[in-house]
Amino acid sequence: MQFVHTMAAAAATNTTWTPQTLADRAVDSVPHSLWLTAGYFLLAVVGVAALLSFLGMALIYIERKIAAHFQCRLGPTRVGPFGLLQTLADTLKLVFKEDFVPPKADRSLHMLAPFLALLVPVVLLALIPYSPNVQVADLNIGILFITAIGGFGVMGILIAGWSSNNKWSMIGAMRAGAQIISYELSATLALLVVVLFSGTMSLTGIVLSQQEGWWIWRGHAAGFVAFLIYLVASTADLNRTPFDIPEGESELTAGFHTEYSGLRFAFFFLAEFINMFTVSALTATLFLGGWMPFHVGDWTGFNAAMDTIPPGIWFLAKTTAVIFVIMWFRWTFPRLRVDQLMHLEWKVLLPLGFANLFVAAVVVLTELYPFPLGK
Amino acid sequence: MTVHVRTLDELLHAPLEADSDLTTQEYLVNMGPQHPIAHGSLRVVVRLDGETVKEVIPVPGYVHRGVEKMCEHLNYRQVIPYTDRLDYLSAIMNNWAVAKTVETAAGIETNDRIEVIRTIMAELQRLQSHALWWGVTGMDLGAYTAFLYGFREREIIGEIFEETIGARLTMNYIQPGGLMYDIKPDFAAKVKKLLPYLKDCVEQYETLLSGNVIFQERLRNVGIVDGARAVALGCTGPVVRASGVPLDLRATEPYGAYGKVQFNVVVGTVGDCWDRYYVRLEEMRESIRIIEQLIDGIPDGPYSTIRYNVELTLPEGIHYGQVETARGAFGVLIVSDGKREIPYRLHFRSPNFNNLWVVTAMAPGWRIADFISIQSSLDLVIPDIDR
Amino acid sequence: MDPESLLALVETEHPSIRRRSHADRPAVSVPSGELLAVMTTLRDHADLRFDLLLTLTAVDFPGEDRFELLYRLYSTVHGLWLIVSSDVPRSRPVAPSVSSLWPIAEWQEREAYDLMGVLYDNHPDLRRVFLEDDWVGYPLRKDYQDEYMLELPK
Amino acid sequence: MIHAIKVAQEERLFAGKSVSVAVITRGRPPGYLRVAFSAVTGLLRGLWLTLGYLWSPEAIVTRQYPENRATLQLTERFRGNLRFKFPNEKAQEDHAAFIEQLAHETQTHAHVAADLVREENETRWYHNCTGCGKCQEACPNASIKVFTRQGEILEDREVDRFVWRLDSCMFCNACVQACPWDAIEMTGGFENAVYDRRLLVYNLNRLAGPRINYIEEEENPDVRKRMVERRDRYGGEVPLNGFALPNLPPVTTPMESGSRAIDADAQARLT
Repeated sequence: MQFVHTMAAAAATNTTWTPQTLADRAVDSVPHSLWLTAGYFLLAVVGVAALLSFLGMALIYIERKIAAHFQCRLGPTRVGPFGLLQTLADTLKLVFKEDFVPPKADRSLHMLAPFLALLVPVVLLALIPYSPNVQVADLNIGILFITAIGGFGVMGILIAGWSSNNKWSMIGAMRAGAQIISYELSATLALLVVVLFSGTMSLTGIVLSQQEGWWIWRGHAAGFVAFLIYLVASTADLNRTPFDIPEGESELTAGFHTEYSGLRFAFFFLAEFINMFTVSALTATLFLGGWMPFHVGDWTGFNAAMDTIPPGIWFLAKTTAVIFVIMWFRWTFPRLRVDQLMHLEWKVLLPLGFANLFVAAVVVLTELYPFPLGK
Repeated sequence: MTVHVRTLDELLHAPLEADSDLTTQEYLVNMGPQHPIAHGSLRVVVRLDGETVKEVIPVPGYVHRGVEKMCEHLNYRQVIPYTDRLDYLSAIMNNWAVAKTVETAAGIETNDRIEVIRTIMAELQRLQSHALWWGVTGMDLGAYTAFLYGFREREIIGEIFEETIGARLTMNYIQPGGLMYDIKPDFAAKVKKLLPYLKDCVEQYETLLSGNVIFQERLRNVGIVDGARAVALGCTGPVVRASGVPLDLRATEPYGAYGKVQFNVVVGTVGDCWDRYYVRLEEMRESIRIIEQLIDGIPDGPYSTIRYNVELTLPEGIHYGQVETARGAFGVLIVSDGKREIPYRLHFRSPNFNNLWVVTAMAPGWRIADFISIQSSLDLVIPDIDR
Repeated sequence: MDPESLLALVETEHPSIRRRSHADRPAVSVPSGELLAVMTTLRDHADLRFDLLLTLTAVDFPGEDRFELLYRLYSTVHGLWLIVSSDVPRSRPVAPSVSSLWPIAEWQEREAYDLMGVLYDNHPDLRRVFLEDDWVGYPLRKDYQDEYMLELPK
Repeated sequence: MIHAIKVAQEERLFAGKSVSVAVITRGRPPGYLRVAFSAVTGLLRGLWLTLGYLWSPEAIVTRQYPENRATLQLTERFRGNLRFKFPNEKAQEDHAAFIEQLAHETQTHAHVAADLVREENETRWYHNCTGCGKCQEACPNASIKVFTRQGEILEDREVDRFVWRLDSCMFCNACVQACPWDAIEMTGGFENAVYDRRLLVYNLNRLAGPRINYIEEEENPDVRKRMVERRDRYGGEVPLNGFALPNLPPVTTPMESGSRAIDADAQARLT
């Protein structure tokens, strides 16, 4: 597409092209019309909310279907064509179920926790560049913001486990706290590698910096290793198998959300899936070039053909691929034990992450990129 | 002299201590009767210090049906369908235990055909049981896909049972003096077609779980019990064999057609969860081997040597018979008064009841997650514990 | 070792035992006072080494006013089988616990206590296994009755 | 980390005899890198296996049960609902065709033929049961109760009602095995869900009367007719915890409060 070409060319030639996010437009529109500003804000809110509910349902359906086919089953087939409305039916069921609060629970915190758990992934949705010009806000400290907000995600789980006044919930919450805080480190170290490579913390800036090749292979081994570390660490952050010890069904019945039912349980469920989408989208953005099309060296014809696919589709395809891998892990691997989990983080991933960061720094300093930056 | 009798309440309300320098208090959790690890309704009270298991108190009885009392009013043929409902994954082998005891006590002869068919059926059931166990272990350790693969194989073997016997779970197939039905003419062909598939399945099990580093880490060196201790704790079956004791009644006291076939008793070396896991996987291969040796030459003969309605009265005294089920030695102890055709007292020596006790020795010191591995590696069937 | 020499060996060690008639396997009957001593011999004697207690149960004979305790032993060293029986009076059903010899006996004796009401002396943790603590009576006794049971035939 | 699995066969002396054992041992692949490599390949092989299933729709084992009723194949020996064997049933299976044929053969109107058939049709329910009660004795759960009556014509005991309780049946097949007359069989029926447990009590025979061969030996159709009597439903007492066991009287306390005769409404649904 000509559009992508223009932008990529602009980025490559260091001209001052700035992508138009919704936040930028809102700010720009203030002198002209406050109604327009309000409209942009409304668009952002409605857009994120719509995306949220659609993503939640779509991902749950996809996960069910994928899991079923991994297991020689068919998955949902009854509600709607191909069972497409199954998630909707389940959501309705959850909405109408009693919202049960255990008698000795800390009532206010118990009710607050699911919203806190959902808050983090929703905030992060605003930062993701879905396509050129389709982004709610592009912060110049994007990566820092992601790390900071991402660390806050454990609060919802901790509060849920603590306030339920249930031993299983408590164990689950404590496990989650230890696990998420540990794996945040590795995830951040992996993110730092990309920051080093691209020299920016803005997510759009990182996408644009991958014009000459995605960081997963352009950053020598360091990029690939950082990708793997981030994939593992973010799967652990998501509490998904093989790192689902906070829920650990066969051990803790349902872990931190044992005492939740109805809509509040649905919120935890939704939070997990939105989180998965956010993490996959970030992985795609940071390591797989975001909405950038796939280019190979100077195969002009091939590259032009790739450019005809809209950037939004590219972004979705990459995100879906990462989501699939995470689901694939879940439906193949058994669960780790708590101490093995900690061992993996502190004795394997973290040292590897530091070494990797060092290698990346050397690569950046010596400018030994396999594909030289387009000058 | 008075004998002090305790109660569970007394035990559970004993003061809990803080065991470490940190002032964290120990606490009790109920693993079951409603808990994913309970696989039925077994209640296990676990005293924990943080994540570490301090003490395990099994509290069975949630499916106690008083089968032994019921059997005091049933004749020997009527006892057999009740044995289906003890260890329902070894129904045919349980039937065999009663049939064998009655046959020995009453002096009923069987023929080669009956014994060979019994052996094949028992081994098919062992395969079925181990396949399901493999899946359940996968599920306990978080690999849910394994569960459905295990169930798939179980159902495929179940189809063979359904064709021959008419039931998939509670078969009531082996009767004193013979079988309930003769096999169908295409039985051998169908089983022979099934065996390569099962071999392939065992290979898949190896790929999916055995070769997985997470799975190995979860099982290896967890819940070690050495051979002498396992025997003293009354373990039988794969649990004691994993500790290196080749106690397998099929080999030490051959019954049925086991004396005629070549097979290995699979034993482990360390006695940890991994050995208990792999012993069962190897046993599946041995079972396939046994069936392969028997399936081609099923002798001719009647499928029952006595009529169904013949009155079965055992001579006065104690009669004991036992078979090796998928979980260990299943014994039937019949005390007969020699007059009536119902037992005076009938006691089932159930392998699961005895294997459960070892968990109290294995689990302390390990974490909650290891407790799951340990209990899963024992392959407990709760109705057999409670009877 | 064949059953005959096994029984002869046990008899020479403990002359007070009797051989059981009416048993399809080698079986001996032991006075309850000597039960623990006989069991210790059976477990520790170099030629016997009965190290696996397969079954422990009790039989109620209300007409003869006795419980018969049955122990089924196996020697994994010599491959021997033996049934040991011992009578305790029904009015005072106290028997020595063998849980110090075989740890599994602790578990099996609890079952026998729960369902038959045999009290095991020196048992570390004698309480009910299957039934609730406040259950009245011992269900496997022949004269057991509760409101949910079928009436026994006259 | 990961270890290699080895299985070695050897002879071992155990319990006084030589037992052929397969010993499972484990070894560590040498070198840290080798260990890491086999750990990663082990994970990848697992992923490859599940991916293979994802891509092969022919591996799906799901059966769409209520929809596949038409094609659902149960085996011939399947132990489902108990029923009487009616030897004449097969010959008269197709009612309409039979009436038509009869009307054609006898040159009468259809309703006359139908009346004929209604009478003739009783032969459809002739059964093999003599009411000997072997099945009742063989049943471990007291799920069968055979009520007999004094026959008028043959002056012998004959079956009056054959009552089978699905609610306490465990499908052990003992009754079928015990039957000396081959009068009952277990069929493929298994969809028995009802809202009232009392509806699970079935009267299996449609005619009270002697065994089929005694009826068919009788040549006088009027006598034949008098030998049998229609039986549709069982309306008697249904104690909720079973009929009396062969050598035990029925329960008297206290669960019997639930026992009641089937009400008329329930009866209507019983057939």
